[in-house]
Amino acid sequence: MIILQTLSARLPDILFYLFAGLSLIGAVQVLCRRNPMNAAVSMVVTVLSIAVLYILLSAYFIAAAQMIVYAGAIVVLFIFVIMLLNLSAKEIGRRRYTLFKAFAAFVAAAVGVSLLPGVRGAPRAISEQPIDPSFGSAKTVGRLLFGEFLLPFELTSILILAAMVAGVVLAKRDITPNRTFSPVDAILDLLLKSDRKDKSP
Amino acid sequence: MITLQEYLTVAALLFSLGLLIVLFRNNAISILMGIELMLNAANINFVAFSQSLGGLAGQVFALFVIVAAAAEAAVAIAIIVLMYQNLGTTDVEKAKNLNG
Amino acid sequence: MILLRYIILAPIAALLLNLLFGRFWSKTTTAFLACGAVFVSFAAAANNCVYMIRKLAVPEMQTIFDPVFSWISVGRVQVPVDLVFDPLSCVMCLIITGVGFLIHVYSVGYMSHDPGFRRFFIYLNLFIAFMLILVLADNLALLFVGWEGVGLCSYLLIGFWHTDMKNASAGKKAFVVNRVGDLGFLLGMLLILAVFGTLSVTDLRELISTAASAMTPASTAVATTICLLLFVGATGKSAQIPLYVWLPDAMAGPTPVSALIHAATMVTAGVYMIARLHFLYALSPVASAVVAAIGAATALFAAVIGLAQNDIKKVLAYSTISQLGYMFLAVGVGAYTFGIFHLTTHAFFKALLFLGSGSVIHAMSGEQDMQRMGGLRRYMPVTYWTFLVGTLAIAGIWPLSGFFSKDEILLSARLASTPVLSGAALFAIGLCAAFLTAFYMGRLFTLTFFGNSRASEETKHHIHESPWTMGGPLILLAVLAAGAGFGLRQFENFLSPIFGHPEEAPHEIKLAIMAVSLLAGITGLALSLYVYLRRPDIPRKISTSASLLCDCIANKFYIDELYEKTVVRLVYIAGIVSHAFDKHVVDRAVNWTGGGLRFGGFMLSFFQSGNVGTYAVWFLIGVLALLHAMGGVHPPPAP
Amino acid sequence: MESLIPVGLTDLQGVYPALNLAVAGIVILLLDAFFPMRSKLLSAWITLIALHLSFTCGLHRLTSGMDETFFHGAVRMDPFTHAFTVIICLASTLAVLSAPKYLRLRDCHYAEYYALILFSVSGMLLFSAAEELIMLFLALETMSIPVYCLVAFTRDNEYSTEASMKYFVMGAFATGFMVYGVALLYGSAGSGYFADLPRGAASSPGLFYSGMTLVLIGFLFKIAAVPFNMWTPDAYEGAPTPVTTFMAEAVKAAPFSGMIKLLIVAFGFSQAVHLWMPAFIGIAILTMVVGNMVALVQTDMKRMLGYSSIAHSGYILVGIVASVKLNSSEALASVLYYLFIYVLMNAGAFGILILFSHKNKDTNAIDDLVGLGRERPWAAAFMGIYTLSLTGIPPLGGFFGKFYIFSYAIKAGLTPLVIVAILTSVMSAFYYLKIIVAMYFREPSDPQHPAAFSYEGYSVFLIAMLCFTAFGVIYFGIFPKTPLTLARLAAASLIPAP
Repeated sequence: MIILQTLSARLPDILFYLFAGLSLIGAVQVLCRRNPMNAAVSMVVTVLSIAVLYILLSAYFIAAAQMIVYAGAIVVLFIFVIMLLNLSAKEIGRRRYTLFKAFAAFVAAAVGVSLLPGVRGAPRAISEQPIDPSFGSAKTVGRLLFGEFLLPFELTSILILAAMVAGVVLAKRDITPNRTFSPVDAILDLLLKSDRKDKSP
Repeated sequence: MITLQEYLTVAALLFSLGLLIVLFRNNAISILMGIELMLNAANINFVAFSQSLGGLAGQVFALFVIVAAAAEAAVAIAIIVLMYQNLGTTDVEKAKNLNG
Repeated sequence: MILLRYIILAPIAALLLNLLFGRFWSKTTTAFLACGAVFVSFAAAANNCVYMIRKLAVPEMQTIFDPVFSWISVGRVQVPVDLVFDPLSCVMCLIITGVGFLIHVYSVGYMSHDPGFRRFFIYLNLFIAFMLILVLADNLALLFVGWEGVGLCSYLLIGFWHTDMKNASAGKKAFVVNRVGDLGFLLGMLLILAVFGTLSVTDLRELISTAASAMTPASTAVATTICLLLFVGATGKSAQIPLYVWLPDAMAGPTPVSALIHAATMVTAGVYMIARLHFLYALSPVASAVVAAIGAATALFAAVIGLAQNDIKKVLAYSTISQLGYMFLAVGVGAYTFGIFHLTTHAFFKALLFLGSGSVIHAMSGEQDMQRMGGLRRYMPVTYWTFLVGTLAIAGIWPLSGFFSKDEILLSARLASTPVLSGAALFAIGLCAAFLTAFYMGRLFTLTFFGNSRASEETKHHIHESPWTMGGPLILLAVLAAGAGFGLRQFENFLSPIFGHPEEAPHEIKLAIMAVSLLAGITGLALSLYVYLRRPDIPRKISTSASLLCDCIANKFYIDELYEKTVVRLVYIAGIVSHAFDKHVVDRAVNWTGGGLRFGGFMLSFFQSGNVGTYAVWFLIGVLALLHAMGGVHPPPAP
Repeated sequence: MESLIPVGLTDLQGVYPALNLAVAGIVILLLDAFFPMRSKLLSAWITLIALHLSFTCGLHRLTSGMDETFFHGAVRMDPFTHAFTVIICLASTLAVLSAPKYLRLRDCHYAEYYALILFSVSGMLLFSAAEELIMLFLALETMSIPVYCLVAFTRDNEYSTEASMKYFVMGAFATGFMVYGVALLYGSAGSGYFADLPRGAASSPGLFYSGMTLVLIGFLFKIAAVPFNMWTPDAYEGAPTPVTTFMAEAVKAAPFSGMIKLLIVAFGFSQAVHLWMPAFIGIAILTMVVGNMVALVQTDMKRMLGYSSIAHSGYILVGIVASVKLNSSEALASVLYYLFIYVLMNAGAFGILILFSHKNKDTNAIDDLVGLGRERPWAAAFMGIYTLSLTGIPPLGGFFGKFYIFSYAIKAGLTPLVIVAILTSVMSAFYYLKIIVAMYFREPSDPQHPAAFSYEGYSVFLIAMLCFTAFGVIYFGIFPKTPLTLARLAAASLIPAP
């Protein structure tokens, strides 16, 4: 009973450690799995664990967005492409461990370590309970989106449109239309509609 | 007691793992995953700060980053497909015609 | 009133049009554009001149100021491109565009058969534009731009027929000698900038007029240094001792060029510059005296050399040097008005003489040696009569313009007292030079136009009067050369806002000097006529009896050889030494540096392996370094 | 009931230059979808008109000195922004002018090209206006994402694909750092507004300085400062030349706006300056040395210009450091002037390459230019003007650009930096003169068959662009007053006179 009580009192902490650990394990899997499909699935684990962390931080809307966009769209896209290109483990290639790679690992680790002092300087504690129950809900976030952050929000529409156009231009094999429109013909059509109809067999 | 620092540490670790993935994986798709992880790490920061500061701006930022990540992924996938068509591989180490 | 920039822009526009589209249209259009543009400038300048004369009573209206744009401005150093039109630049402008226009018209005829017709007019227009920049500039830096620009055009035009090796080397000689002068000018300019903090002539004048009362010996010494440095520049550009050697060689260019650049305009830039900065020279009696002494010496020296030259253009070149000496004599003794007046009249009669000689050379199928001429009077009446006017004018015969200007200079020299040479000495030198001038001009005239023709039959066959494009300018210039002297009083008044009114000399001295100088001119002419018409044996006798002296004179006192032996030899030795140094030390250093750099670049380009994974590693190294450098790892304490 | 969307028409008018471009891009896409025409010149014209409208709007606002914030302070339309609006629109116009014929030669003249350019430029304009970190980031993404695609626009060309891949990987990598930095800055200051950021240094300096570093790295990547420059030569070489033109000018100039703004507004307090300035000086030196040195050994002109553009970033960094150190708007104005001139001369140089590009092959190698002076004197003369200006020969614009920057740097006491800058400038003369030597003084290796220079890339657009740039390089070199006055106006809004 006491154990249960303690557990429920410590539940957020436990959940945090559980899912933080899961997300890191997922990331390590992405790093180590040779098969890209496995890597992509590990990525899903990471992304969903992060979504849970968001919920712990009472960012419900973001958590939902994270699940829908990342797990639902981006990673699915990855998997789709992996299957489309039929990338096998062989295709992905052997991993070559060279001195340079060791050097690279060292540098990356050094960068990671260099980022930590900033963390230590962060003094604030996470508040146990959100001040406002609506904190992080779709409504409050939406208000901000359509208020203070309206312009960035609108800008994302251009961003997504541009990305879409870019994707289509690059990936579609033939983007020249079969029939082209000629303004001269259009005007002639308008003017000579009756004549043309008569002449057509 | 979980404080901001724990979240930030997780984020920093994820970010470093993202870096390692970019450095160690030759496959363009895996590299892309690494970059997405880096962005996710930043997002954890945003949301954690948002919670600790009591302001929602951080969550909005995170949302925008998710959007940008999606847009980047879309273009990236297109580039990868194109690369596979033109170079016959998705291994970035095999694409080094431009150098010097 | 017309904005000053348009005076300059007209020739630039014409030259650009000719440069860009010249190949699409005929020579006539090219010529029309080039001449028309200079005429437009002339009309604009004349219009402004009239405007200024009307406003002359109002002191602040005596100058037209046109701030075009600010060229360089970095902190305290400002180099604005400001144009200023005061009586002095007005006179210069009118000479440049007026005489320039006539010479342009003349060149249409003179150059009509030349394949480089278009190029020639492009250069001429460019020259006019730079010359206008030079005289209109308010800022010494801008003046220097014009100064260098006219120099550039001068080399281009001296070497215009650059297929000819000699011409190209003449251009080079002019270039080298002028570099020496320019160095002086540049140093003077920098010194001015250092001392006064401005290069604007207007500002300088104000500064000096307020500071003139507080002159100390030290500041006088500074002023003297500045003036002498600037004068070095002037001796280069205006062919004075010791830097005169390039001008006779510059006669290798086409004759209209000699008339425009090496007689009427560019070579007077030194005189103009000193007149422009007269307030500065007024601070330093020593510098002024040096200017006067060098001017007088050059006047005499060049006149002596002129006696023994046989090339018609060489005689005129030495005569130009000599007359420029007069101008420096004038500005040196403080008679700025008369210096500029002589500059004006000289522009008329010397341009006339050069164009006349060009007409003669044209008729003689390119022959320049006077000993092969003679008797041209009958064949070329227009040239003959106009040349006669020019000769009388330069000899200083009343009532032609040369008389008035030379007389006033001699008078000013007589009345002056300088720390270097006394007024009497200057006067005596000037008078001697005047006599010699009359003599060698008489000789030139006699040998060319009188007597019997000594030309070959073939040449004689070709002799013809020049076309109207050449004759017309001659006549106009003759009229100017004849009549300009009577404008002396008006000229004085016109320039008085700048130089003030010269003090009146006692009447008897004035008359005496008039008589003496007229006498010198007449005796000189008469003597030469007598000697070369009636007693052609005398020169021969002299040359045999005093062969050493005559050789000396004929060979220009061996100055060229002296320079050849000393300066050039020294430079040559220095050249050999520095070449060796260059080859063995500098070259090697440069090669090594270049090689080293290339090697470095080569090595660095290895980093650019083409592998994007490696790029990421270098990127991360940068991140790491910056995180440490910018306090990400060890943040400074909160303030 | 509070209004859900508390913005009005004035806000939209405020961002008119960017909005106009985005709308034009959408119009182009729709037109092409519903009325697909064989010739895409209509799209080109719409693009040019839209850019022109934004350009004139920017110029007008600059001269009228408009200075307002819109969208709850997300963007600030001050003269500094307007100046960049003008520069960016000009640069993009030049790039667009050079595109149509080249794309037709490569069989990829699609309307999407213009739409992407327009989206990218609208992102740049908002980028230079941003007053807030997330706005800055999104604008940066809007600016970059179309460019990733444009680099690969000649879709069946493997070089261009490779370039695009490299540019994307490195770009996204840098974006990751930048976003992380933005997060740290937000965490330290509790707000994304530039003006609020300095208080983060007080509350949690650790987060603040890490964040500052990472955000600045994002910018240094975009401007191709060493060691974040590695993508530049590859992307420049592989991209279709008109896209390279676009990248070397607009995509290059725009990041400077955000960086300068951030450096002065957010990181302009003395403690931060003491930290970033030495680092920037080091980076500037590295950038100038590496850029110029590696350019020495290049044989491909596009690649060489890529390295030269790295080197020019170094010079501009010198100017930025000097203006912050002097706290002088005049010095900052010299940076703007330099950018302006740089845009002109670089566009011209690329334009010449486009002029002589063939159906299936570019004319990029320096050796390809041998004999150009004799065969095509006009084109050679134009190229000569651009290269001389890039070298910094008076009285061309490039000289005055460098002259102003260096003289302010000396004034700021950065003499060693200036010495390096001048030495590397001299170094740069070697490789720029290589072009001139090739055009005028080198004999073709095979005298019997000299290279035929056919104007295959000729188009009226391109000729207009070349004439304008050549004229501009000369005119604004001799008469730098107008651009300088405008630049001073712009700079004064960021660094008010003491």
